[in-house]
Amino acid sequence: MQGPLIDTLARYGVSRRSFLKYCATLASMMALPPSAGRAMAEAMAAAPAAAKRPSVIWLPFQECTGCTESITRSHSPSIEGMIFDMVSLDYQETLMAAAGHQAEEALHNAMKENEGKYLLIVDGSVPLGLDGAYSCIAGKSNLEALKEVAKGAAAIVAMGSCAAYGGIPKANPNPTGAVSVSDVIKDKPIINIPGCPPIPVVMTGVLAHFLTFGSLPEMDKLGRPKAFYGETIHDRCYRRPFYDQGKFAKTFDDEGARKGWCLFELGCKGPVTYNACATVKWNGGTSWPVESGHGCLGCSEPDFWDGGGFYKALSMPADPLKVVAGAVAVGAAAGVAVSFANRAKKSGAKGGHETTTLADLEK
Amino acid sequence: MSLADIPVIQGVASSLTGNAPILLREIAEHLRRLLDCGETAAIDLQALPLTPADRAWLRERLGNGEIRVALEAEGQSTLEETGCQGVWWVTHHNEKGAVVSEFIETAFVPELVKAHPDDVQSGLEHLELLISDLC
Amino acid sequence: MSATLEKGVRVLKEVIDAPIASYFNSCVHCGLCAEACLFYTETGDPKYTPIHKLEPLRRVYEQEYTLLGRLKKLAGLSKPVTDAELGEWQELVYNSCTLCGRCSVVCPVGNDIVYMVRKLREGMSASGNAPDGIKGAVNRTVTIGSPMGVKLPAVKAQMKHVEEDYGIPIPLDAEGAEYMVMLSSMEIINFPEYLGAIAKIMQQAGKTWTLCSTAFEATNAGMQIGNSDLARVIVSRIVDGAEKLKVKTVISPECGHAYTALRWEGANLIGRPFTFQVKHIIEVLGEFQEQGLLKTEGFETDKLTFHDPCQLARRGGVIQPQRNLMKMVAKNFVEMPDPGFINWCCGGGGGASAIEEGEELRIEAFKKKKSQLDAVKPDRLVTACANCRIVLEEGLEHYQMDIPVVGLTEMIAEHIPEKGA
Amino acid sequence: MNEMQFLTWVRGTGLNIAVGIFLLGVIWRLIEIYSLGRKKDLSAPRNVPGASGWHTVFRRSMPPKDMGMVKKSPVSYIGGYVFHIGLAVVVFLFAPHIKFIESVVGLSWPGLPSQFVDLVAVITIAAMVVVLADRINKPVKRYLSTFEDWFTWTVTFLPVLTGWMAVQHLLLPYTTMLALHILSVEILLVVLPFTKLFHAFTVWGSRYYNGAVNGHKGVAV
Repeated sequence: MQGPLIDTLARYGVSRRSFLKYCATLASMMALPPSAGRAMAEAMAAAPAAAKRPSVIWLPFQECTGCTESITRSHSPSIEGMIFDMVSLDYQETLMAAAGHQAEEALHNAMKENEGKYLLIVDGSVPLGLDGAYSCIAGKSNLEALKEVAKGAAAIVAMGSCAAYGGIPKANPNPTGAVSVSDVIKDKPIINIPGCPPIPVVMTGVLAHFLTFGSLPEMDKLGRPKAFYGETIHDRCYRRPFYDQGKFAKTFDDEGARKGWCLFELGCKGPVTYNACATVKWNGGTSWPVESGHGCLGCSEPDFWDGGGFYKALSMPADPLKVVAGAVAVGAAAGVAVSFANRAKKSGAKGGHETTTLADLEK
Repeated sequence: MSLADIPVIQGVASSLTGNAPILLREIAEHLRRLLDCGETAAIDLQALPLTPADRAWLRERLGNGEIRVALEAEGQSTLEETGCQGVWWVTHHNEKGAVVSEFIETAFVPELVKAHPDDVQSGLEHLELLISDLC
Repeated sequence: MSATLEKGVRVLKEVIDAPIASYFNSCVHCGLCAEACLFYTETGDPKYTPIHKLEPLRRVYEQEYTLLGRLKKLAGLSKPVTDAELGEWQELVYNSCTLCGRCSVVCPVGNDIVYMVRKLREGMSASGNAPDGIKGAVNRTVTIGSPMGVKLPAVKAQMKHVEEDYGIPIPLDAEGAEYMVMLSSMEIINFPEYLGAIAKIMQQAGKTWTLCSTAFEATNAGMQIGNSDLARVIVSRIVDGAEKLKVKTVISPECGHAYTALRWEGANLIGRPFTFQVKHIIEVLGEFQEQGLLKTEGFETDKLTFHDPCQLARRGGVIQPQRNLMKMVAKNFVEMPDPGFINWCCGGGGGASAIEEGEELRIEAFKKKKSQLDAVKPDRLVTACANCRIVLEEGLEHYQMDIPVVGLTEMIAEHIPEKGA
Repeated sequence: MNEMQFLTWVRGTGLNIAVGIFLLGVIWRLIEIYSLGRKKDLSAPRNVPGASGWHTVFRRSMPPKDMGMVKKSPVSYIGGYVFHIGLAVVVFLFAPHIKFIESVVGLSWPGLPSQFVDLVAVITIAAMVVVLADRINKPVKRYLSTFEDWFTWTVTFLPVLTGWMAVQHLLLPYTTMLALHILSVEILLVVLPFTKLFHAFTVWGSRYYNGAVNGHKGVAV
């Protein structure tokens, strides 16, 4: 295993073994077989070092900056940092030193200089209501900005559930008319990295892939990288054996909860949530929601906010059954009505009874 | 109410699931292949539905061997030979000490331990520099 | 000459009740009832599946008494029951059903299929689709007094013969007697020994009994054809006679349907409970046996088996007494396969034996009885129903099996010691 | 509509509609059927222990004694038992189902390990396929069968199949399969009161009537 990347890393004081270790861990996180770690290391090491670092433009729309927080927290001065250092982040409102006209200028310069080659990262949803007036930057609506910047982009990364699906701004009743990036842009490759917030390493994984192969990784039909969203939380959950044994925590403070039993009955959405939390974990591998005793909210799935309640088991009705009393009443009314009609018919038949005589046996 | 009053039972959150004994058979199969055709293999422990108790059970069964390699590279890594020679327990930590990945490898010597020729070359160059300095 | 489809459907509307509604809604078309019906098992023709025989009744129920059925009928989506269809169904409702009730015993959802066949016959008869053979029997019962046209003088002649042969007086219209004995016309014509047997048994038991000049015939073809109005006419004669003579108990003869008509349907036909009890002669003999009023001597030594009449056993609840009586007089009594409660019909019950055009099917169905008899190989076959006896004799003759059929009551009487001997 | 919206719809609006029609149908049909009433039997009863409607309600759950019916129609009996018991186990002893029932009616009981329920589901599916084959092969069953028989088999089979496939992650993503599973159950609920599937309710009444009518005669059917 040798190549420009190894040399670059060596210059930064990162050893070959460190890189191997990182790749083994990344493969494990991406739920790939251990052998894939080595293959990835070979591929990435052999990738030609870009003469010029690729440009990245990051546009924030209706968002809470949680996604940015999540990504920046992954910046330990390590290999991940190296990979981030391999790009040129030309516009990122939260992080950039420039402000006002200077910032706008940086944006336009980056767009002009790297036309057709830059990577556009979007976090936040795009409001369509009131002609987009709900969210504007530099006098431009998010819709206009997105269309303008997307035009020259090589690919778009929709960062977080808001950009990927509309997210919380789109939650019922969606007052701003929020939509996802893919609802607006139809002619560019878009990759969704949903989550509220998304897992940082997914972003680095996608970046690494983009850097290594110049393309977006394989995606599922919701446009998510398969490596991270290929399996459900439930299937990779360390509490899964308890589900299979039928051992469930019934409340957050009962015996079962303390023994770490399955949180299905407390509303865990793990079975229908495709994400890598169970393997990658959060905060440098410290823990993740289920490990800390709370069910999965399903934040990497579309419309998770309107999924019928975070604390309702998946097999429970999403809406309360309001129809019971009404249905019983209508059913009873229908039944009684038919029974009256039947009784009338029957007594009619009885009343019309002509006593049969022998002659009546013949037609 | 103080924090101490909250009755959290540490470590109970894991009991045996019965998944660990199955792994022993898989490891044995990998070892057979290592002997037959020199093929190495690794099992990603984080990819399996194992509780901490399962892992502890497995670790205990496999036992401790004679070699323990500590690797300092972006956090510590340990490569421990288990009581079954040829079976290595590999744990990677990050700089904060958290476990980032954990494998059971079957190999005569884990690949990570071996030095790469390029690095040996660098080592040789460094050594030659040292020698030239002596003169 | 006034039977019409409209009348038939109207009668069906009258007889459909909650049990029928429940049964039709429960049927899952599992077809197990076919396995219980000898007309299916012996022919293998699926049209003889009991529940299928009720198809016209089911449609009337659905179209008249369910909301969806009514709507479908309004929208013209349902197939109305036609006269031609009922005509076609005659074979299924009469010829190939003896009301034996085996289907009602096996149905896993608990449908009482024979209950429904009985009700469907009401509509069949009112629409003029009953078989001619049973119509004739009803006609003779209502006009002459018995299905075979037997009149009182014939009974009196029979009484005289018996009195001479046995030297025991036969009481007629004796008011206040404990028992009123009924006869079936088959017994009057074909099996006169029955009356003599009763005389001997009553004498030994020291019971008072009588025949009734206005009600000697027990059989009820009105019930077999399935017409409650005519069945009521027939049963009322017996009720009137019994009440006039103030008897305590009316004894139904060795005839299955006579027993059902009188014991279970009678009170419902006349619309009030009886003031007297009704018992089958086998029940009475069983009681005498238990009370020590029946003493016999000697034993039959040949191999005997017993054919349970359906209406007595499965449909009437009398199963053990006949066995106790058999053991009293027979050394070599062997049970048939499927005895008692689960017996197979002779093939001629429920009026079927009166249907000429059904004979071929009846003979085919008799193969079931034949196989049972082949399994036992008895020297003689005992039963307690004159109709079974006739049908069995016909079947045995057709298959050239030399097995005489005897009535249980007569056989018991033969073992009663002569008085003073 | 994406798969999560589909799932949320079947868990919410769809379930409301289905449960509504089911309850409405059951109540209406029960009243429609049993309000027809029956005449009192005026004949003198013969009282025999074991001969009553209630006895028959239970007794009819077993094949009739000594009649050799199981031998004559083994598929109907064995297949029937296996698939009815299998359905009961899968429906009432699978933990997520218990949770559903608890959330609707407030009653809860312990479930069985999911691997066991999974095995039962496979056996149930097999049994249902066998009874279907029997319906096609046996002359009597084929003769009696109408569109309704094939239709009700299908709507009963689909929930088991989709449920099992969802758990096994077969063919479609779990979310979609789960939504299809719930939808198939809703279809089952909607058609149940108006087809022969209503025997689930009337079977008890039918057995009772049969037992009562014959029990009056002292015959324990």
